[in-house]
Amino acid sequence: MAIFFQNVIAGLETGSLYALAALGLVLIFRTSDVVNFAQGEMAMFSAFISFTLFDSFGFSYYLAVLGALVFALIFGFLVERIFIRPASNASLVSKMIITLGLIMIIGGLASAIFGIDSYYFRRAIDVDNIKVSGVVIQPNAIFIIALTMIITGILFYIINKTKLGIAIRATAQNEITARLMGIPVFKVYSFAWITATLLGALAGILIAPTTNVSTTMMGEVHLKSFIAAVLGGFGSFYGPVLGGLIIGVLDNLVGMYISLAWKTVIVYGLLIVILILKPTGLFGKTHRKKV
Amino acid sequence: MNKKTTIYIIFILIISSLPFILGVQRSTMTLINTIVIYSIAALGFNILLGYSGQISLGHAAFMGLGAYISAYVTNTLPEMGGVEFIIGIFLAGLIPLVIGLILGLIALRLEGHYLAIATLGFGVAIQQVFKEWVAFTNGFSGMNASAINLFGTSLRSRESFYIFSLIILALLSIFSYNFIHSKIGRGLIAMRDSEHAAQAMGISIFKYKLIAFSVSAFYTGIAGGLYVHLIRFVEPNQWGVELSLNLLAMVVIGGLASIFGSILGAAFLTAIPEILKEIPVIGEIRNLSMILTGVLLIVVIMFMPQGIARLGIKIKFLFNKKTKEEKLKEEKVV
Amino acid sequence: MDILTIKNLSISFGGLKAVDNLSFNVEKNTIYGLIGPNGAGKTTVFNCISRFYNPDSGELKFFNNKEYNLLNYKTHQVIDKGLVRTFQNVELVKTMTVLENILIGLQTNTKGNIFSYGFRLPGAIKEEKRIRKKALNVIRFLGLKGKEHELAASQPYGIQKLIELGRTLVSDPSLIILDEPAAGMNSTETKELAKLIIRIRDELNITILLVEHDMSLVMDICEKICVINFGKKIAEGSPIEIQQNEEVQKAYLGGEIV
Amino acid sequence: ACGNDSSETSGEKELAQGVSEDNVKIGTVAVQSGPLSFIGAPYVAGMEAYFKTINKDGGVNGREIELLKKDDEFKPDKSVQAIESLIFDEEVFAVVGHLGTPGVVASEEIIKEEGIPSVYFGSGAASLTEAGENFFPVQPNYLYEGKLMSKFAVEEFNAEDVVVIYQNDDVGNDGLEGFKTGLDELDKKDILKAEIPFGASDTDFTVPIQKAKEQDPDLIIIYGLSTGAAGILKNMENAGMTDVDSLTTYSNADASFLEVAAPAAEKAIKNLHVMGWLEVTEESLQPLMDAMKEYYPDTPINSYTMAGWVAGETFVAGLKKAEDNLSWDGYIEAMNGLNYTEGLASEISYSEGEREGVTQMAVSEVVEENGSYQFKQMTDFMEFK
Amino acid sequence: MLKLQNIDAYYGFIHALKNININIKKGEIVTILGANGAGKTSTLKVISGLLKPQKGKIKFNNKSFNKYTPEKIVSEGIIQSPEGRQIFPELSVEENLKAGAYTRKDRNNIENSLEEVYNYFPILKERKKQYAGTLSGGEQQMLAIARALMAKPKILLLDEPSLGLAPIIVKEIFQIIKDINKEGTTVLLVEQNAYQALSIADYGYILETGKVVLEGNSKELLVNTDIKKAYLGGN
Ligand SMILES: Nc1ncnc2c1ncn2[C@@H]1O[C@H](COP(=O)(O)OP(=O)(O)OP(=O)(O)O)[C@@H](O)[C@H]1O
Ligand SMILES: Nc1ncnc2c1ncn2[C@@H]1O[C@H](COP(=O)(O)OP(=O)(O)OP(=O)(O)O)[C@@H](O)[C@H]1O
Ligand SMILES: [Mg+2]
Ligand SMILES: [Mg+2]
Repeated sequence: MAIFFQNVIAGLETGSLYALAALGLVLIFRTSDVVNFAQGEMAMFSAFISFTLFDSFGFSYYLAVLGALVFALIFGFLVERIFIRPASNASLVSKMIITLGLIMIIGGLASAIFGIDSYYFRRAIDVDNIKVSGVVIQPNAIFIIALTMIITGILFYIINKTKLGIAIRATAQNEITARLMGIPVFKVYSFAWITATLLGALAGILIAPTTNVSTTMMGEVHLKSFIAAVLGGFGSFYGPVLGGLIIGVLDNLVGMYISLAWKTVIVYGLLIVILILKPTGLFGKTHRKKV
Repeated sequence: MNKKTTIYIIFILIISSLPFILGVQRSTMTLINTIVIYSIAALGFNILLGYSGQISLGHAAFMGLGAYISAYVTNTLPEMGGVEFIIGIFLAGLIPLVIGLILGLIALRLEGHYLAIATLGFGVAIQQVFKEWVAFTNGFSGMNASAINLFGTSLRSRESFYIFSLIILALLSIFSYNFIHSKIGRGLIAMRDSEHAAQAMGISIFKYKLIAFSVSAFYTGIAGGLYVHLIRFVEPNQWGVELSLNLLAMVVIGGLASIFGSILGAAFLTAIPEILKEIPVIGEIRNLSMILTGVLLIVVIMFMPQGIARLGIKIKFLFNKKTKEEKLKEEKVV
Repeated sequence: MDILTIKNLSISFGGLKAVDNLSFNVEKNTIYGLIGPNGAGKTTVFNCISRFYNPDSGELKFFNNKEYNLLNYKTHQVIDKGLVRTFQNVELVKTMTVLENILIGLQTNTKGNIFSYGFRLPGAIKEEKRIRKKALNVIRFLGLKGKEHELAASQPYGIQKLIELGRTLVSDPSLIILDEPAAGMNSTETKELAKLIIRIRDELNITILLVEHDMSLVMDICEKICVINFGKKIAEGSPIEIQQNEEVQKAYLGGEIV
Repeated sequence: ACGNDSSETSGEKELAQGVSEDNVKIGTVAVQSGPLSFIGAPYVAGMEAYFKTINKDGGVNGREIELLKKDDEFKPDKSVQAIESLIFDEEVFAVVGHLGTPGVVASEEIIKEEGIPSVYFGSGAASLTEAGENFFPVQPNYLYEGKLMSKFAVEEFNAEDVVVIYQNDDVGNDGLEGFKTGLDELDKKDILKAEIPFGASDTDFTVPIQKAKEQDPDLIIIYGLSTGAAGILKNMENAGMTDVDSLTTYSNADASFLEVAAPAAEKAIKNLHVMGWLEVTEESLQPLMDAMKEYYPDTPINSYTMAGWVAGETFVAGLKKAEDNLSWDGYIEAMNGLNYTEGLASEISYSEGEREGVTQMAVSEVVEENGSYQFKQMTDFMEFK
Repeated sequence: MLKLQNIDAYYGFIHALKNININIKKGEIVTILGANGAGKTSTLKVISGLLKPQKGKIKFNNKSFNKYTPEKIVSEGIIQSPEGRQIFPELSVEENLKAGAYTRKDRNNIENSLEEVYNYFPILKERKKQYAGTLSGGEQQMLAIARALMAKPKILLLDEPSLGLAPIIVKEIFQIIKDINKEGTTVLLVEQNAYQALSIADYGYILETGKVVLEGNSKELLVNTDIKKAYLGGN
């Protein structure tokens, strides 16, 4: 049983990071209809910033994180302004290609600026582990899980209960009409991209102790965050979060009790099966389309 | 044969003989061959995305599958005077076609982003199968394959391979052109633009999604089958998300719902990074070629949102106002 | 003789009964009107008939040489039984020309598969020629000649509605169901439409079932009208009868007689 | 591609393609851009730093070495193109340090056909040892290393319960395979208690560690590259598996690995051991350090850099020995008698039909010196016999 | 109050509006009539800033609107209920209405306004939690009008508000237009239902293929024989 719980807790921890990244993805593709393939790359860049501030500029950890978040804020804003907005009339797939281009640009710049080495980056909460009846609990993991819950809660509130939330959802459904209602859609886009980049940066900084800071650090998190978003269903904003947690835990349980080598096939197979049964994700609402 | 067809044929003949006239080097010939191969894959992908409006981010799996199948068949069948290649390339198309049907069934229930990610998951899972199913794929170590052997004639030289693969590309292009401009193509396009109208008019979404996925899987599989006899080696890492996204980029950059666009897009994405690497200063600085490729992608999308293939139509329009409708039509695509 | 019979049709969404135990019959070669307040369930009835929705209960029978239980068919199978519809919000294939859009209506009447077309077998070429001719005939019938190679989406709303109508005509149906064909037309255009609908019935022998809020059209051309409210039938009869029905007045017409 | 024939027909002085009186043009193919450039970039830098050092001292027998670099992005098709370009367009004398198993295997056929010398492969592909006379593999392949690991496991660690945690790709699979073959030959099959795969890009190593812990092993073999191996160590630390010996592959035998792995695995790292085929002492590394500092101060110095350096050393050793007989046959002949011991590797030697490359390896352990960790050689260099 | 001066507008190569002059006085109901494709919707798009004219001026209280974005124009007090309804399908009915009130400063009165529009359209109140996309065509049309009303605009632009509505509701709509006009809202009304539109309007414009071909007092237009022939179905 201890082993089981150990795996579940670890799964929740990584799952939380998938969830953060997935939230960012969802925010962007719900508002500006962009599948942001560059989300992982952007997160990696921000993580490098915080590491550089910490390691080369001697900032304290929390100050370095703060610095990276400020950077992410500007970064998200600029990416939307420079690359996405001019193409706002382009088709869905064209926008996908823009983010593909961004992967090359940001990834290329990152290794040109930060080099190609990997670096260890400390955990947010660096205190000793607690042991509860055979289960090792890392305070850092608890911190990550809690942080994710809080952020989800805040976003959930904003999206569902505020005027900004209505603006975001209206923009997502019909940009032109949203403008006709006086909704400043470009501010909504900026908000979405900034928030998403912040979330990505957080995910990057928090995963760094496991994957190290390197140009390839976000690959897996990024991929899983897509899966999480779709598994949970991005009709709601808690769907992707639950999706992330499920993926994190499922990965471990399948690995532990079924097969490590075939884990990927099993988990992805399961995803497809779930989607066939529930085409808008586990927590997505299905409603009959009106003709 | 009308004037347009004649022009096309002459055009194709010129393009196909260009490498010989210019006397390009062997490595360039290899590059051109990969362009032809990716053109076939992109063409298949365009039938799916451009004409049918269905997205897949797992199509690399079909190309890989085609490659493995052809390699496996030609390796395991005893020397049969070239028959094993025919069987191999045939199965390289056929088996992906069948698996494409499965993907089509999945697509029946899903749309948009959900379909995109489900197919991405499908692609990752198949790639994992390539890695683990050692008996068929030889796992991570990869598998060698022989050069094309057509009834005793070995197409070892890059030039003969070029002619052969170009013929296949031409045949597949003509085939697609024909069926796109028929009932089948209209059905696909109707499904893409208005599923409701399509259904009301008797178009079975079930049937047409299956057609779209299986035909495109077939093309992509054939491309994989050719690939493995050109490079003569196949290993699992190539057939991942990156390649699937590249196929997507080829089709969008070249021009959605455009056969010629598929070829242009394949050429763009395959050749540009290589060309950039050869430019002295750019080649020296690490990743600069990659960064510039990314910039170029974005520039193309911003200034030619309908793809490179549509550029010609725009230019034509400047000279000839009569094609207004045509232009309008092109602009509305997707 | 009836061409369509609807018996005890019901469907609900969540708690809402959109169609409630509704029955009516459409006689062959008539123009039958289905009217009712907004949200009464008219489009939903159409969606059930054309099999976009699955009713919770009830019978849907269609007679065209043979009796068809519509519930046994899927959406795309309805058209080749001889029953076809238009949409309340015009649904054309935006990227296609007028001609191509009309050809879509011939989809199930066309022989050949991907191979015969891909290889341009003689049969396929012949077939393509045949259907083009047929489509051009319809274009002529609608007075759209000259526009066949223009893009459907760039046509004004009224023309788009005609194209949609043409798409249904070309499939040689025996019953067409029209959802608000006159919406967005001014009275002159509506009059043209009325003439056209009558011609379709008289010249092509096609029965018409129609939903419409424009009373000038409905009262003009319908032989029989069924009024529903909250998914239930509240009246059925000739235009005169309907106009004089008090309940209909109150719920729908608002005292107005056109 | 005619260098071959011409040298046969006319006398010794006939030079192969790519060689002139004062210059030898060679080429290398390695990933330089994209996510895997962390392997290729330091590798090529190490190689080039070596050639620059040689050139600064006047080259080899009066000839400067000119290195052409091609980026194949670790993809076999681009690798084939690059190799063709080097051989047929650029007409290089030899291919040195071709990196990446997919590319190496895909272009094996071309190299074989042309007969061009190809020295050093950044690849663990075992087939290279039998590819032909013009192939000169150097670094031990993972199969062999795995085999040798079993010998160390039995003889040095006296292990009775071994768990192999391996990266589920060609690296880890070959290593595991070799380890099992070795055990088989040593008749110690039963000491291997579990084979546990992990993904190269995994973000959570809890499951492999839990599985390992269940076996209560006395030796854990960590067969995987830097990031994964570091992740495993960190998770061992978390799970309290801090007093088990661990042994990892030579790919991790550098200080930069320790820098990444140590901070979150301070206890576990102390029991870490690593295989090594290079004599990594401060003294032996000095020339490399100096050269890197001069030419590539920003590039990390790790096992990839050292590998590149050795690739350079090996090629130049042959070049020196061949003297002016710079036809392909001349070079191959010279290499066939090579027994090079001055470089980073303990001994590189070839003879006709013998293409094993380096077979001598040693185990190093981690030592701590006021907060910083280093590897220190702990056993002699040994072969699997 | 609102002036369009010599407006020329294009969709790509299609010349949709040709030298349009329209003047709307405060407190009036002005109607624009015309056949399909005449340019009525395009005129409204120009006012709302969705279609930028190539030539000409748009002035609101002597302020130039030419450079304003659509959202800015809304916050100046001009809102429209667009053609084709364009409701937000995956927002609930009530959220759609709140989106209409986005630019309102007096947040406290929004609840009151909600009650007001629910009074106009009781069916919407019944459906307030339903996704707007699942409403019937007519219900959606009511929602679109109600949503625009929620903005409490200075000028209300209505593009074919009676489209798809039952006769009884059509009547109500025209009554509502009169009511809010009385309360001080200026209305610009595009209609196919020419007779009804002219009956409540003060002034009317007739468009034909992008040009204003006739304008005048609605009383005069109502009796104009050409118009009778073309739009009122009379002879
Ligand atoms: N898919 C659905 N989900 C939920 N409710 C629905 C759905 N489709 C229709 N409804 C509801 O059912 C009722 C009937 O809708 P329907 O579209 O049939 O009305 P209608 O009679 O065509 O009205 P109109 O004249 O306004 O077009 C409406 O109140 C609508 O809100
Ligand atoms: N998005 C567009 N792209 C191209 N042409 C357009 C577009 N929108 C409108 N048009 C054209 O502009 C002209 C004017 O159209 P507009 O929509 O303003 O007419 P309307 O008077 O509102 O007609 P309706 O009564 O059909 O609503 C028409 O010829 C139409 O085809
Ligand atoms: Mg309706
Ligand atoms: Mg209009």
